[in-house]
Amino acid sequence: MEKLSSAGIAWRAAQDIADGAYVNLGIGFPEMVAQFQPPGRHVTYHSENGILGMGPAPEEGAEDWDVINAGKKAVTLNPGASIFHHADSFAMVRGGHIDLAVLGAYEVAENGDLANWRIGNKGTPAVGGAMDMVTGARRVAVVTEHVTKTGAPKLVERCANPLTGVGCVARVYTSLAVVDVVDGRFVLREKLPSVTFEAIQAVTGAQLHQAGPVGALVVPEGL
Amino acid sequence: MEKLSSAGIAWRAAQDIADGAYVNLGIGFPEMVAQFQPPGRHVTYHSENGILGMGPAPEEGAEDWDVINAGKKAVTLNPGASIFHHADSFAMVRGGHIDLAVLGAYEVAENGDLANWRIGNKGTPAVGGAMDMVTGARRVAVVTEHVTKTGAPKLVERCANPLTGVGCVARVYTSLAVVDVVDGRFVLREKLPSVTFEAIQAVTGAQLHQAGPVGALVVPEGL
Amino acid sequence: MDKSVASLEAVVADIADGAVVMIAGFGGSGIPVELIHALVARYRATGHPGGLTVVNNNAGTGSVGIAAMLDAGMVAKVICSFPRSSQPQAFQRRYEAGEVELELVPQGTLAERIRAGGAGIPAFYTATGVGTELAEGKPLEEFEGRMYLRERWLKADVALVKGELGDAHGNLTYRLAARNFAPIMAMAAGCTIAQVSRLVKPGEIAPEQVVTPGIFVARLVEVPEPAQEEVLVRAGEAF
Amino acid sequence: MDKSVASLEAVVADIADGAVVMIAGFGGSGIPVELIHALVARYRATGHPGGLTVVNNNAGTGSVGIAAMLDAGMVAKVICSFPRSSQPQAFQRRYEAGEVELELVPQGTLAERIRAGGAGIPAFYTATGVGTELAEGKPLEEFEGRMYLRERWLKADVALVKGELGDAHGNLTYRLAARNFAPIMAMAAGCTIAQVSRLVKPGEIAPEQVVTPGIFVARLVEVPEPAQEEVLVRAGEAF
Repeated sequence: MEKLSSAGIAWRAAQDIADGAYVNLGIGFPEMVAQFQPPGRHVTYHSENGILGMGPAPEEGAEDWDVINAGKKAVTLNPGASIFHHADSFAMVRGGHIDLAVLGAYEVAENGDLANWRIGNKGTPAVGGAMDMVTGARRVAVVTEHVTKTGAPKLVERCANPLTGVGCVARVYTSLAVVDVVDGRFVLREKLPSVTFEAIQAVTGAQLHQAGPVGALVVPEGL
Repeated sequence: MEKLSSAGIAWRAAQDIADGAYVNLGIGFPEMVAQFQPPGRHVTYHSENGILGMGPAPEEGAEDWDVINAGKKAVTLNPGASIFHHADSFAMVRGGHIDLAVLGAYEVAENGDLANWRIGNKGTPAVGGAMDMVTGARRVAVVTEHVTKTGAPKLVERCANPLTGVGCVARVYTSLAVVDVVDGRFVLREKLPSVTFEAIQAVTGAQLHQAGPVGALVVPEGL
Repeated sequence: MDKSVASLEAVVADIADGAVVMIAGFGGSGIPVELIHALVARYRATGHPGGLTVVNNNAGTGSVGIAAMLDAGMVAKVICSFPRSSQPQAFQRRYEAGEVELELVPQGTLAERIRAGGAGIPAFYTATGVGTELAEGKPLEEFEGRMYLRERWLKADVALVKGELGDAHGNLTYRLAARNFAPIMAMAAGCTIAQVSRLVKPGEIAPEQVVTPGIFVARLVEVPEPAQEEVLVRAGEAF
Repeated sequence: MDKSVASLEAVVADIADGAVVMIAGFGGSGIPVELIHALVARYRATGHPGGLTVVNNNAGTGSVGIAAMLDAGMVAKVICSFPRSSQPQAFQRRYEAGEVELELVPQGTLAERIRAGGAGIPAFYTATGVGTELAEGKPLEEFEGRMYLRERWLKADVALVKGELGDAHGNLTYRLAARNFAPIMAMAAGCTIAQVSRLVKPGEIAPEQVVTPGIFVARLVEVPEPAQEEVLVRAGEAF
């Protein structure tokens, strides 16, 4: 079955980010979304440690380790950037000032629950800012493979892993589809043209619904 | 009966302010305390609107109306002053970072209650920062005439006017005496040498106690 | 992204009847006089916006700024800590006539309620006011042997603030102690409108010196050499 | 008033066994490496201070800074949001051996609890964590149709922070995003100790550019050209 690369998923997520938006991208894969910001749109990226107006990574050797993102990677400051302390940074988040948070997921449930911080109760727990982000941002989107490495569904009826937040996810961008959470149900908005509804349903752990036409999930060649 | 001038009361209060202290002076009469800061001591004055390191009033005509104190009077900034917003300013107060607040009073009760914001329930109520200050500052002192203009006691068993704070006053500097609040009782610490204990008791609305010697309340000539 | 607006008229054009409007400033310092007067002018011309709730530390002085709003009759309620001033007539008259409601809040609690509104904290505990008549109706709770009362957040539809420098992204600095309530009010309002003495290019304000990050500002207008309310009041000016 | 202290040894000399120590920094940025190492050196030489509770966003990386404290065995408990890093062995080893207790706190809640500690707010409500296992034992309450849980303030005996400029009154600035937790930790500790890259005269930092007012700083020491923890870790340094 054909599927999108990580870059393809990130590209698709980036297309939905509005001009003027304030956006927080989770550590790791979600950071890739910034690379595909459509030209002509001004997006301001927030980093939990206290930066608004984060730019791309500097060239190797030009890192300033006092200008890092939440993943502790070196970044740059765009013109108009600002610096603030950690309580102010999370006041932005908790106070509903961040328009969009894009996170990864272990599981997303059809009721919008998200599990993305811990698998079972093994190992050292580490939560970071994910719980703050999913309750604070105005809109929460997830970018993820449609299934786990072992082929298990990541879109499920109820999360089995510890929750990050309850009923918080609005949209999921997967390697196969774009799925919204609407009134406790998964609604398929777009799918890869080459993959049938039934094929996607077969690798999804909850019922997929349709509400209106299902668009074609097409990303630029080479991604 | 001899009594101290306002300047005399303010002078006495100023003698107790320790080197290095962070101090807030209430609007009006308490502001006068800053004029009598003993030489050699460094005291940092806080103003509710967001200044630490306030200096004296500028010369007339040199006012900058963006450098004012809580009473909206023009002040100056000492070297090492800082500016911050109102929530940070009251975080300093509420968080117990201000060593001493000096306020005026309508009444102080022997249990340490203070009434200084409203007489009865007449007129437009206006509270300002007094309630924050008396619960937040590490130590609260009062400067006041010993009696009202009509001769009624201001040191009383229980306040008749609306309270500013409960059990908050540690020391009262009056025109006749220095009185501490200790375990729900007024303890006379100093009095004007020319005035007898009985004479002070006669104009005090609660029992005055003694614990150890009563010092002589003597201020510099000319005050 | 350019949040700058060309005129004072345009920048206040959509403030609605009944809005909760936070107005920065303490005494005359930091009062966005031109924004307020643009709003008063609009009310005089159109009858809107009326029935406003104004949040400020004070309740106006003289015949300019918030006092001019009160005189114009566009204010239904004032939330403040100290509704007295050297020239309190505008508020006094409306209040005594029962035409303006007053919610009195201790100054530090007012600041913290506003900060809580901006920070997504619906309620918090403070010792301020415990045992006083301003504690009435507020839940009490003991923490570590001391009594505290619970206060609620305070949010607004609109905040009007006065910055010194501002850029097109909405980043702001403030002149000296004119900062006072502006940074927290900018956080607590759905739509924050700033007047700035000088509009600069993004990047001209060093990132470390931005006081209000642009995320908190919806739009801004340049007002070079703005009036200082204290100076207007002392000169006996009226709007 | 001169809060400056001549040596690193002297500035950390009275931190007591069992103290709660907030340590500023996020990742390697803003970590007061020299202050921490002075404390580790004291522990190695004297066996004190031991049994510390460390508050930081993370739990150390590599073999320097907080990781060196963990390796030395002077840490009894860590309060943090993210005890994983590129090189988490120091914490991992102690944690798995049951030698270090972990209190895991969502990052924004951690910041707000610290801010509340500094601001005299014993408890506040947040939506963060509602419905998750980190909500266990925390009172829930509904405000305006949404559920929130109650969190408590967090205070410390000591805070260690790294400033850029500092003056004798304790006023501080920070270098870029090294600011992170320092301003709120400085508020929340009984004794805040700062290392600064440059000690300047009072007045050299403009009043509007002071980030941490001196009231929050007990003492400070000049450490010119301080180490950056990230650089040390990437170079494989150990303390």
